[in-house]
Amino acid sequence: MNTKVTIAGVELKNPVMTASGTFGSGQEFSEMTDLNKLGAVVTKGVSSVPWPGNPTPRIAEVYGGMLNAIGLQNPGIDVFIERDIPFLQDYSCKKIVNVCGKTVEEYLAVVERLNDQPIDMMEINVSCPNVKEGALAFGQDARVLEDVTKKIKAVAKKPIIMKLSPNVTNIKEMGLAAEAGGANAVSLINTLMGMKIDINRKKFVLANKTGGFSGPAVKPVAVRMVYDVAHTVKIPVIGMGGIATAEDAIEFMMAGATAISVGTMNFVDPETTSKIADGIEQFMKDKGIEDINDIIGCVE
Amino acid sequence: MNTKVTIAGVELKNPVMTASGTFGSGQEFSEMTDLNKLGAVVTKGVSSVPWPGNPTPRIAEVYGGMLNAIGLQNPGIDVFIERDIPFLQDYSCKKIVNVCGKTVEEYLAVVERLNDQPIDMMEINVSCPNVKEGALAFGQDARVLEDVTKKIKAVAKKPIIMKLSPNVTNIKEMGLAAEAGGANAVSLINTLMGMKIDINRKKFVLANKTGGFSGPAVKPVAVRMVYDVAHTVKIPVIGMGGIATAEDAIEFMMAGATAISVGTMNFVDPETTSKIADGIEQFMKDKGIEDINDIIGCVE
Amino acid sequence: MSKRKEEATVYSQEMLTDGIYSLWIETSMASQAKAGQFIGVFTGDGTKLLARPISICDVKSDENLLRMVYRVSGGGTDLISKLKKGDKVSVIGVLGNGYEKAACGYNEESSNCELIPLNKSLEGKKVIVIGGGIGIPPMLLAAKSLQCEKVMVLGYANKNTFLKDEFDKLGQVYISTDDGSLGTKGTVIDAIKENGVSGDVIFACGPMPMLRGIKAYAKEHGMKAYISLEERMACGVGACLGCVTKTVNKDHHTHVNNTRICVEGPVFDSEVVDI
Amino acid sequence: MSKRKEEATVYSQEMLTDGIYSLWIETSMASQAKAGQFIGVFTGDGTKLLARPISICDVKSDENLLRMVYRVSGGGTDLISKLKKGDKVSVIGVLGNGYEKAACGYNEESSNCELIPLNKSLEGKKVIVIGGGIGIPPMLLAAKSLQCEKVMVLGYANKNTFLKDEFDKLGQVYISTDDGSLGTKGTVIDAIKENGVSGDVIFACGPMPMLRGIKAYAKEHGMKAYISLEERMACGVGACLGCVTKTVNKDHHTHVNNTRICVEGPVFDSEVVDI
Ligand SMILES: Cc1cc2nc3c(=O)[nH]c(=O)nc-3n(C[C@H](O)[C@H](O)[C@H](O)COP(=O)(O)OP(=O)(O)OC[C@H]3O[C@@H](n4cnc5c(N)ncnc54)[C@H](O)[C@@H]3O)c2cc1C
Ligand SMILES: Cc1cc2nc3c(=O)[nH]c(=O)nc-3n(C[C@H](O)[C@H](O)[C@H](O)COP(=O)(O)OP(=O)(O)OC[C@H]3O[C@@H](n4cnc5c(N)ncnc54)[C@H](O)[C@@H]3O)c2cc1C
Ligand SMILES: Cc1cc2nc3c(=O)[nH]c(=O)nc-3n(C[C@H](O)[C@H](O)[C@H](O)COP(=O)(O)O)c2cc1C
Ligand SMILES: Cc1cc2nc3c(=O)[nH]c(=O)nc-3n(C[C@H](O)[C@H](O)[C@H](O)COP(=O)(O)O)c2cc1C
Ligand code: FES
Ligand code: FES
Repeated sequence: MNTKVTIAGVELKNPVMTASGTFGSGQEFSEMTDLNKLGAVVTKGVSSVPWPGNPTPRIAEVYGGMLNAIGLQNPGIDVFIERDIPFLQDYSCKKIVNVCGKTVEEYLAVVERLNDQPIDMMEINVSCPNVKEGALAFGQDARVLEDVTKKIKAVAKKPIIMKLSPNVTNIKEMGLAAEAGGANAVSLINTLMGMKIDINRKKFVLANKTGGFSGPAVKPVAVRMVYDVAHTVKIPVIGMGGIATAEDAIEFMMAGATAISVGTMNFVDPETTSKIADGIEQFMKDKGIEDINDIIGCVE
Repeated sequence: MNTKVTIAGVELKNPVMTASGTFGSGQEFSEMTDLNKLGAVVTKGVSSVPWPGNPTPRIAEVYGGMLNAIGLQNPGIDVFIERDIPFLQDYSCKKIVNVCGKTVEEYLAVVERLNDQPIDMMEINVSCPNVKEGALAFGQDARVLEDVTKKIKAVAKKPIIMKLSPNVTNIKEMGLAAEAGGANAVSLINTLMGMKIDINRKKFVLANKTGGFSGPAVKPVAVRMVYDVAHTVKIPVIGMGGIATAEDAIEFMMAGATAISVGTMNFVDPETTSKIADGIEQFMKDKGIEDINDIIGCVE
Repeated sequence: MSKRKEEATVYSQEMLTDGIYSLWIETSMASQAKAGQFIGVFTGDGTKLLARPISICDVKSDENLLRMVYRVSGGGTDLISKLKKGDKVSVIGVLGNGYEKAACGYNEESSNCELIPLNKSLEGKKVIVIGGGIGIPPMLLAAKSLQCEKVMVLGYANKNTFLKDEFDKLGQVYISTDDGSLGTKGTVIDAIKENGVSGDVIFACGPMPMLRGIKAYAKEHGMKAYISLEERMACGVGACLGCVTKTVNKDHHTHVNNTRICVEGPVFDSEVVDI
Repeated sequence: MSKRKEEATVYSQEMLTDGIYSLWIETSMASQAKAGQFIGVFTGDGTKLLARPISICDVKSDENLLRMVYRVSGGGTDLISKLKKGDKVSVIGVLGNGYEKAACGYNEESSNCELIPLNKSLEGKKVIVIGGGIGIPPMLLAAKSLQCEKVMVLGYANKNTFLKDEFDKLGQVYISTDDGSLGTKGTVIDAIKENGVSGDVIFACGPMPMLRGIKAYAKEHGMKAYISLEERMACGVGACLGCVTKTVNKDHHTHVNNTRICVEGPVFDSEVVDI
């Protein structure tokens, strides 16, 4: 039975990855789940300099999911290279570093620093709804997205995954733009923009007013977008948004995802990823599926 | 204590309405809940001729909500005027008729027929994700939306509510377009586009592949969009998307909605609307709020 | 006959055979329930909001008891199968037309005929009561309600039958099984043929291929067949238009040859629907 | 000391006073739990997915029992309050640093000092143990853990106290109430002043205004104060960066004066945090 999938020439032992920002640098969850069971770890977004993120509260629970407005707090690429990348070297999973920035130059600075690091791919976050400048703006305009992708590809020495925002009218257009810009893969969905109000205090629950909405509640939107993009572009698609079980993961793969990421559910059960990896194998056994690649995009 | 709100000169006894397509013409639920307790009934979308809708299955349940791909099955304006409008005359709630069409001409035909009917407002559905032509396309392009609104306003003799789609990059722009076109109010959100796959059969659960996603799961997206639009346009906003309780309703009103609609939750508890009407009054009592209008947009 | 949502109390629950459960609930709806009607059962889980349509399998009106027999086929029925005596369960009902209304052509909204009591309209006739798989449960109340001559044909997957004993008490029962481990190997139609079963009217519920077979069989034999259909439902009360089936003629609600199973059905004259 | 998610069993639950519950659970985490640490309690409801952080109020290590005392303040704690003996409840833990680690400046990740056993570092000192409102429960285990001299100051809303008897057994207890219905009318600081309470170190947990007052009081009196903070949490293990508090100096994780309450806290040297 083959559970391996390949993205941009990088072979993952299985299609199960962690979603950026929900798994720290891998270390935080490493005593609770076996990183060696993962296809890849995708790290928290890293920028050229340390970012303090947004004021608290940054977290709100909503029906079947959560809102976050972390605002990409991160120690910057220096500390990241010194501390977080070395930690991951002890594990057999692939390493994907998520990159954020406020300007194109900032993205490029991080990409250049990562070029010679022992990592496998870079995921470019142009879709975070929680920072004012850059980020989301890049991800909501197809021409800008294509342009940013081109510029990044011009300097990148590792495969580039462009992470798409679901907060757009036409997700196919965004997938095509990333592809046209030379992206090796796209991942989606990042969080939906959401809001919660505390009616007793007449106040926003999040200090940032709005936050990124994630968790099981968003899955139908994510599956639809993954299907749309996977049936439009030729590059591989990494699917995420509300994945909690092996069944969910398979649903995304049938919709066209080559690999899938688990985000919010890591918080609910740190072993979600490893249970999903096992569950996919079980499903293949039960259905007599020899090669996991036969599942990808098989919905009719 | 005042629970009355006014939209385009029409005074509603309270801000609680039904969402189009979830309450039939009012009749279907009339033996299960008291229509006289409602601010307004919004009927299922009606077109110039009968529409058969989409093939079945049209319904899928998802985590905290549902997908529908009814495709606007309706008997057309003739039967509607003959059968459904008369039925509602026995009730003291306001009557809002939801209008759909595949071309601008079709919208106009329905609006003209409704002009002299004993109804209070018309809601124009330019945001249904389940029909191929017209509908959603009108609601995803600001210039088209403004144009359609203008043409409808030119013939309409009742206040016009434009119903906005959440499947857009910039909801503020859409609100502004409706306002610029002369809309008397906007309502939002219509359903998000979603998909569900039956992994055991490798098939879409809905015959239509995609469906409109609604229910409690979508609330954070809806509250965010209602807030954005209400703080951008000057016309009243009618909020909906996942409302299940009086607390939810108040959250939308604090975000800026003048009235609110209940959709999916009518299916889960036919008395949701009347419980919400009571719950809002109780909240006002508990907090010593004299006028419900003081709640509208009060979040800080 | 008004519909409503109500909190019922579980009276008893038992597993009849692997994955098939029998659930008795205490509800005021019991006294109104007619054969072929159904109720919507809520799971109580906020992630599974819609009611599960389940047919009424039996009633004891004087004790306010209503019985459902159902298969665990997903998350919702799985939760329902965990209910224990004394637990509360929300239900909506009574939904649908039932065999009585269907058989006299009565239609709630168009009211274009008067409701003729079932046993009056069937006086002197013989009914073939057919159930297939999880379509068997509603046929129990149907068979019990019929005062005329009747014969029952039940199709199971294999010899792990359920409710068979109870049908046996009501008259002659013929069985078909997919694997031939009991009765006729094959379909209910095979069992009808093999046993030379005859009658004037068919009452049936079961999977779509079976119903199509019955529709064809009835046409061929010049019989009336009343068949119960299934579709995914949201409201159960005719408001959402989720649950339609195609009809041969214009339906009275939308005039587009698409009628609502939850209101105009689930039981239809097989000639009326285009399945 | 590894963290994990585990299915615990409810050993007992009782209401102490209006809306305040005491919950004992059986879990292998009990033997690791230290004063000032907390666990995440899952509601088991798919619409309320995140763990509720609740402090450890007491432990009986040899019986694998761990106690939480909490206030029903929303839907999650309401569900938790419905748990009965024998029910299963998922928990994640043990989370956070606790007073011991905080008091010796030990930090799990930077490990820039060795972990000195609490009672060694406090030998010969006197600790003022302060709890306010729903910040009182963790101070019970804190007070029990301290072998040195100690005095307790508890602030309640009114005379409907909870846990007071248990503190009374551990030494001198002073009370303040918002409405003056018991002890000093006012804050815990008022009670300290009124009763001339003195000490070398403060251990405290309570609402932010109280903690700010204690930080100022400690500074004024040249005392160390270890205070336990609260923030909304998603992961509880340092991965999401949801639960940060501002620090005076660069934090060791992100170097941006924002440290994680769930890992580097919840107990902090009051001089370290910028509250
Ligand atoms: C009028 C009517 C009467 C029925 N009577 C019975 C009965 O007596 N006994 C019995 O075992 N089953 C009966 N069914 C089928 C039963 O409704 C489904 O098996 C049940 O809804 C499945 O729910 P689930 O949560 O277990 O499955 P899931 O697949 O998890 O359900 C997901 C969604 O799909 C819907 N759904 C799934 N399968 C069906 C189906 N076959 N028909 C309609 N909706 C479906 C569910 O209601 C839910 O909304 C009846 C269906 C209808 C329409
Ligand atoms: C380290 C720590 C220790 C705590 N110890 C205790 C204790 O021993 N006893 C006690 O009664 N309470 C304690 N709390 C507060 C407790 O976590 C909240 O009261 C609880 O999470 C509220 O959940 P809810 O579902 O009832 O409220 P809801 O408002 O419905 O919760 C919605 C969301 O907000 C979060 N939330 C709400 N209030 C708080 C809060 N004050 N702090 C953190 N998250 C919150 C919830 O966890 C949930 O994610 C502690 C909090 C922290 C951070
Ligand atoms: C707390 C939190 C932090 C996140 N931080 C990042 C981030 O730094 N970079 C990024 O590209 N996505 C970030 N995301 C988005 C997730 O990677 C993922 O796209 C999204 O949460 C949807 O998946 P889920 O529903 O499984 O959580 C974050 C999500 C959460 C919940
Ligand atoms: C079954 C169903 C049918 C609907 N039909 C219509 C319609 O005909 N016209 C329309 O404008 N919106 C229609 N909607 C959208 C609802 O009016 C509402 O905008 C949406 O469901 C969000 O609200 P909710 O989450 O409370 O359901 C429909 C929704 C559902 C679930
Ligand atoms: S289920 Fe809504 S019309 Fe039948
Ligand atoms: S709760 Fe996630 S970092 Fe603290």
